[in-house]
Amino acid sequence: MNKARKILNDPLRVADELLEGLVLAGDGKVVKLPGVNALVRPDLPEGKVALLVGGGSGHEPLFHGFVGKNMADGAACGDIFAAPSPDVPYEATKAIHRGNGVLYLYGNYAGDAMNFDIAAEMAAADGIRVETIRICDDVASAPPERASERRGIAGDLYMIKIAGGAAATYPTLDEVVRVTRKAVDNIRSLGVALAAGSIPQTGEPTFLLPDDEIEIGMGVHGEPGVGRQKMTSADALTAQMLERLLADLPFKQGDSVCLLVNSLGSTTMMECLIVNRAARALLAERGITVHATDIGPYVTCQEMAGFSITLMRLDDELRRLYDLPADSVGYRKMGKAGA
Amino acid sequence: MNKARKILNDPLRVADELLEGLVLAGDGKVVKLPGVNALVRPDLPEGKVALLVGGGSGHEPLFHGFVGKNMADGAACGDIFAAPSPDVPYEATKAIHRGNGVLYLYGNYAGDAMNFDIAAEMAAADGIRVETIRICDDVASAPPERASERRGIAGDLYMIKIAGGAAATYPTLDEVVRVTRKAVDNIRSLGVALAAGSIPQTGEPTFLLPDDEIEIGMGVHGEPGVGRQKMTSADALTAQMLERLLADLPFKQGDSVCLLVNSLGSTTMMECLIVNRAARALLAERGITVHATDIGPYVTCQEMAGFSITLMRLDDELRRLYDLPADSVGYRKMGKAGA
Amino acid sequence: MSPEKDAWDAEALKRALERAADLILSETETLTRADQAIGDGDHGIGMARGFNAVKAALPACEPTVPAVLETVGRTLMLKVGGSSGAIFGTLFMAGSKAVSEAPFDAEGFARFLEAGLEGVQKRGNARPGDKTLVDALAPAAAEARATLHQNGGASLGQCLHAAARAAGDGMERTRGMVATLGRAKTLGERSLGHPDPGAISMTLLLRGLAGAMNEAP
Amino acid sequence: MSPEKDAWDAEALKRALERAADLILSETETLTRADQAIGDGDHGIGMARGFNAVKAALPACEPTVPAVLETVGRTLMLKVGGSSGAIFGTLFMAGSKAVSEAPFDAEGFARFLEAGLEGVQKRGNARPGDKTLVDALAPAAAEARATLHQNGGASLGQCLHAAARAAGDGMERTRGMVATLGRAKTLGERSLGHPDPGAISMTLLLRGLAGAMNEAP
Ligand SMILES: Nc1ncnc2c1ncn2[C@@H]1O[C@H](COP(=O)(O)OP(=O)(O)O)[C@@H](O)[C@H]1O
Ligand SMILES: Nc1ncnc2c1ncn2[C@@H]1O[C@H](COP(=O)(O)OP(=O)(O)O)[C@@H](O)[C@H]1O
Ligand SMILES: [Mg+2]
Ligand SMILES: [Mg+2]
Ligand SMILES: [Mg+2]
Ligand SMILES: [Mg+2]
Repeated sequence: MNKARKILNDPLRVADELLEGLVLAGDGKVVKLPGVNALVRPDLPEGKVALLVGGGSGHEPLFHGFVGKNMADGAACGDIFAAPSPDVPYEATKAIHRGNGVLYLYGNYAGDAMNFDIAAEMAAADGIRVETIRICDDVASAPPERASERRGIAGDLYMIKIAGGAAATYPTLDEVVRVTRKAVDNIRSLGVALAAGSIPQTGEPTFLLPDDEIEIGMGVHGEPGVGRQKMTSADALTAQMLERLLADLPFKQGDSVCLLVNSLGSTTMMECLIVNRAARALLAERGITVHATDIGPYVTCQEMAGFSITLMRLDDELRRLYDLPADSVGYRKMGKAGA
Repeated sequence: MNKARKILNDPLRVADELLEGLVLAGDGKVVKLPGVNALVRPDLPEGKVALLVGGGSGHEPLFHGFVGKNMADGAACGDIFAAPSPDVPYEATKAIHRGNGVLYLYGNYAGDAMNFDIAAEMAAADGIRVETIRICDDVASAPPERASERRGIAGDLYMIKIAGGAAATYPTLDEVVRVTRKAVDNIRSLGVALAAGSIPQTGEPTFLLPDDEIEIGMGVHGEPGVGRQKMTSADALTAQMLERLLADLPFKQGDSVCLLVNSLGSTTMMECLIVNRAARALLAERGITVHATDIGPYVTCQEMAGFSITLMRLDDELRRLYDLPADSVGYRKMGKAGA
Repeated sequence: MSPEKDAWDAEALKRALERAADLILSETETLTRADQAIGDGDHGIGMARGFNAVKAALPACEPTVPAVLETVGRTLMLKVGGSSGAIFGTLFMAGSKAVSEAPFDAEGFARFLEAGLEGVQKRGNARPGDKTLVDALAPAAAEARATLHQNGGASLGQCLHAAARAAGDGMERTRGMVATLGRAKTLGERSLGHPDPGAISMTLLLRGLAGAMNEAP
Repeated sequence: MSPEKDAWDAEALKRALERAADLILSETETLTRADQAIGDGDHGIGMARGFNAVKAALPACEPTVPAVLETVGRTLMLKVGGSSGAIFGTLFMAGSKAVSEAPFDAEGFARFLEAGLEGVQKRGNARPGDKTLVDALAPAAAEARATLHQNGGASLGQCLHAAARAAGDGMERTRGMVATLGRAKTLGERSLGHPDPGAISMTLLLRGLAGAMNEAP
C-alpha cells in the first residue's frame, strides 16, 4: 500500500490547525477557548442545560464539527486518535455551564472515559453538576448482554442530534439524561472496513487487511470485529450486516427508524446510495418504515474505505427531537416544517 | 496502485441503482420519472420557474443529490462520467415545467452541451421556453479571455444554490437567468489532484499521476490543468492556488465572498479544515471577508484525492439567495434567520 | 448500372439501414476496445443500444424516405447517450431534412451526408483534424458529391461505395491525430496511434449501407 | 542506614521528582518507539510534555509533601493527554491523599504506591496481566511493603530500590502478555514480545526516585 497523500503542514500540529480552520468555518457560531483545544458556542442562554461532546481528532466532522444550534454546546478535542487531557473537557465545562448542569456525551473508549471522568470530578469540585453517557452503538464490539461495553461509532451523530435537541428544549439535566439514555437504548450500528486509512503523522496505514478481504464490525482504528471474509456485492454485504443489526435491538415490524449510511472516508456517496437502496428493500420486507435518511461521511477514520449502517428506532419524542433543524459545520438540516 | 475496493453490485447498473438509493434517501421529496434516469420534485407549484441540472453520474452528491427545496427542481442523470441522452433532460423538462419556462444549468462539457441542447430544441418544439447556462468556474481550464470555454467543477454547488434560490423566489425565467449569469460572473474555482479515483466499472484509476507529484488545475476526470509539481505543504499549496484564483476575477479588498473547500473524494474534512485555515488567513490579508463557508465532498470524482477552492463574490442579491435554507440529500442548510 | 437499383424507396432504405445496423452490432467489441484505448470505453455499448433500438423502430415507421431517416435519428439520439448519441442522432435528423419524399438516389445520398455533416458540426463544433467522426464523415460527403459529378451523374451504388472508402481512409488518418475535443482530449498526445472510435462507427455505417446495395432485395 | 536520608522533606522530595523527570525526559525516544511498536506512538511525546510541565511547576509549589505530590498529579493529568495522562495523574493525585504532612519516609512511600495503585485501578479497571503499567506498579507497591516489613522496618532508600527493581521485572514480564486494554488491544497477539510503554515509564519514574536517594543533596 502506498503512503497516503495528505494535505498537511506540521503533522504534530494537525489538531491545533484543524480546530482553527473549524472555528473559521463556523462563521462566528463557535469559538475556541484560550489554551485548550475546546470549541464552544458563545451564545448560550442562562439556564440552558449544556451538552459537551469530544474525543480524539482525525474522525472529522465528528466531534468538534457537531457543535452548533440544536447540536452540541461544546467539544473537547484530543490529538489525532487520542483522548483529550481532562483540562480540555474541564475548561469547556466551565465555559458552557449556565447553572443547570452539563451532560458529557462521548464514545465508549478507555482513554476518553478516564479523562472525561477526571474532568467531571474537577467540575463537581467546582459545584457543577455533570452527568455522563457513553455512546456504545457498535453491535460488533460486544454481545447484547454486555451492550454497555460496546464502542461508539457512527451512532455518535444520532446521539448528538438527539441529546443536542433535548438540551436545547428541555429545562432540566435529568430530562436530557433520560432522553439521551433512551437514544442509547434505541441506536445500533454495524460497520465494515474495506481498506485502512492512514495515520496523519506518518502516512502509515492504521491497520492491515489482506487484499480482497474485508472485516465486518472492525472498529474505526482497526479494532477487531465479527470476522474477516472475502469481498462481496453491495446487496449481499448490506443484507449480511442488516441481519445482524436488526436482530440486536431487535428491530421489529411496525418500527419507525432513522437510517444513517455513514462513509468511513473514501467510500463514495455513490456507493452509500447503492447500500441505501439495498437496505431500504430489506427494511421494507421486514415492515420497518424509514422516517428520515442521512448519507455521508460523518464519522470517519481518515481515508479508510468502508461504511456503517446505523438505525435509530423512534418514538414520538425521539422523532420530534430528530426533526429539529440543526446548524453545525459538520451537520446541517432544515426543520421538518420547512422555512 | 491497487484496484479500488468498491461496494457495488452490477458495475453496469451503477447509475440506475444509485438513483434508486437517492430517491429513497429523499424521503418522498424527489421521485424518479419512469423509463429515464431523471429525478424531479413532485410538489412544484404552478407558475414556478423550473431549474433543471444534470450530467454524468459518479460525482455524487452532484448533480442529482442537489434536487430539493430552494435547490434544483430536477436532474438529468447520465451513466458514470457520461452525458445523459437528450430524452432524459427532455422528459425531466416536461415533468417540471409549470408554464413559466425552464433553466438548464450544467457543467460546460461537450457531451452535456450537445445532449441538453437537443433536449432544449425538443422542448421548444413542444412550446416550452428553455434557457441554458453552462457552469464554467475552473480558472485552470482556459484563460480569462476565453472564460466561457472553461470547465465546470465545484462551483456547481454555488451555481445550483443561487439558481435554485432564484427559481424559488423570482417570478420570471428572465430574472432567474439574469441572476444565474451574475453568479457565473462571480464564481471562480481551482482544484488540485493528488491521486486518481477509479472507474467503477473497472476499478482502474481515472488517470495516472507520478508518485509524489500533484497537478494544480487538473480536471475531475484527469483533464490537464496548470501543471505538475512536487507535493508541498497545505499552507504553500493553498497560497499558490488562492493567488491564481484571486487574480482571476479579480477579487479585491472589501469583497465579501462565500468560500467552499471541496474534497474530491478521499481527502478528509480534517485536511479541508487545515486548508480553510490557510485560506482564511490569506483572504484576511487581502481584506476579503468571508460571509459563509462550506466544507465537504460536494463535487467528487470517486475516491480521488485532492480538493478545490471556490470563491463566490457576493452582492446583496447573491447573499440573500445564498442565505435561503436548502433541503436536498446532498446539501442541507438552515436559513440564516434560524428556526 | 441497373436503373431499379439506382434509388431506394422507403422500404429498401429500411432494409439497407437494418443491414448497416447489423454490421455495427457485430463490431460492438471493436468499438468498445477503441473507446477503452482513448476514451471511456462506453462507445460500443452505446452504439449497440442505439442500433438495436433502430432495428426495433424501423418496421413500424411511416414509409417515406425522410420519415425513415428521421426515425433513425430520433432513436439514436434518445438511446445512445454520451457524445456519440447526440452526434449520430444529429447526423440523421439533419440529413433527413435535406431529402425529398422521392426515392433515395445518389443526389439524395450526397445531400443527406452534406446536411448531416453541417448539422454535426453545428452541434459539436468539430473541425476536420480534431480526431472525431467528422474526420470520416467530411471526406465521405465530399467523395459522394465528387463521384456524382465526376461521371456526369453516378449511381447510388457508386456513391455509397466511394463514400465508404473515403470514410475508411479518413478513419485511418485519425490515428495520426491528437484529440482536441471530447473525452479523448484528456489524453492529449497519448491518443496518438489509435483511431477515433466514432470514426470507426461512421465507416461501419457507410460500409453497411454500401453492402446492402449489392444484395438481393 | 543514615537517619537523615531515611525521609525526604518537601524540598528533598521536589528534588527527587525533578531527578525522576530528567530520567524520563532523557528516555523520550525509547517511550516513543515502544508505543509505536504496540500503540499509537504518542506516549513519549505525552510524557515529555507532562514532565517538562512538572519541572516548571515544582519550584513554586507549596512545600508540604502532599502538596508536592498533588501538584505533580494535577500537572501530569492536564498536560500528558491520552490514557497515560489520566493514569499517571491519578497515581499521584490518589497517592498524595494517602501521605501525611510529615517527611516522606518508607511507610509514606509504601502508602503512596498502594493508594496510587488503588486509584489507578479504580480509574482504569486494569488488572495485573492486562499489559499496562499496573504490571509494573502492582509489584512495586507489593515489594515496597514487603521490604518495609521484612527487616522489621527498612529505610526509604531500601524501599525505593526494591520497588524500582520489582517494577523493572514486572515491565519485562509484560513482553509475554497480550494486551487486553487500551490502544494496544487492537493488535491482539501482535503485541506479544514488546514491553508495555506505560510500564517502562513507571519503571523509569521509580528508578529516578531511587537514584535521587544516592545523590548529594
Ligand atoms: N464535438 C464532437 N463532434 C463530433 N464528434 C464527436 C464530438 N465529440 C465526440 N465525438 C465523437 O464521439 C465519439 C465518442 O463517443 P462516445 O464514447 O459514445 O461518447 P463519450 O465521449 O461521451 O463517451 C468520439 O470517438 C468522436 O468520434
Ligand atoms: N486502563 C488502563 N489502566 C492502566 N494503564 C493504562 C490503561 N490504559 C492504558 N494504560 C497505559 O497507558 C499506556 C499508553 O499511554 P499513551 O500512549 O499515553 O495513551 P494512548 O493509549 O491514549 O495513546 C499503556 O502503555 C498503558 O501502560
Ligand atoms: Mg494516543
Ligand atoms: Mg462516455
Ligand atoms: Mg465514450
Ligand atoms: Mg499512545
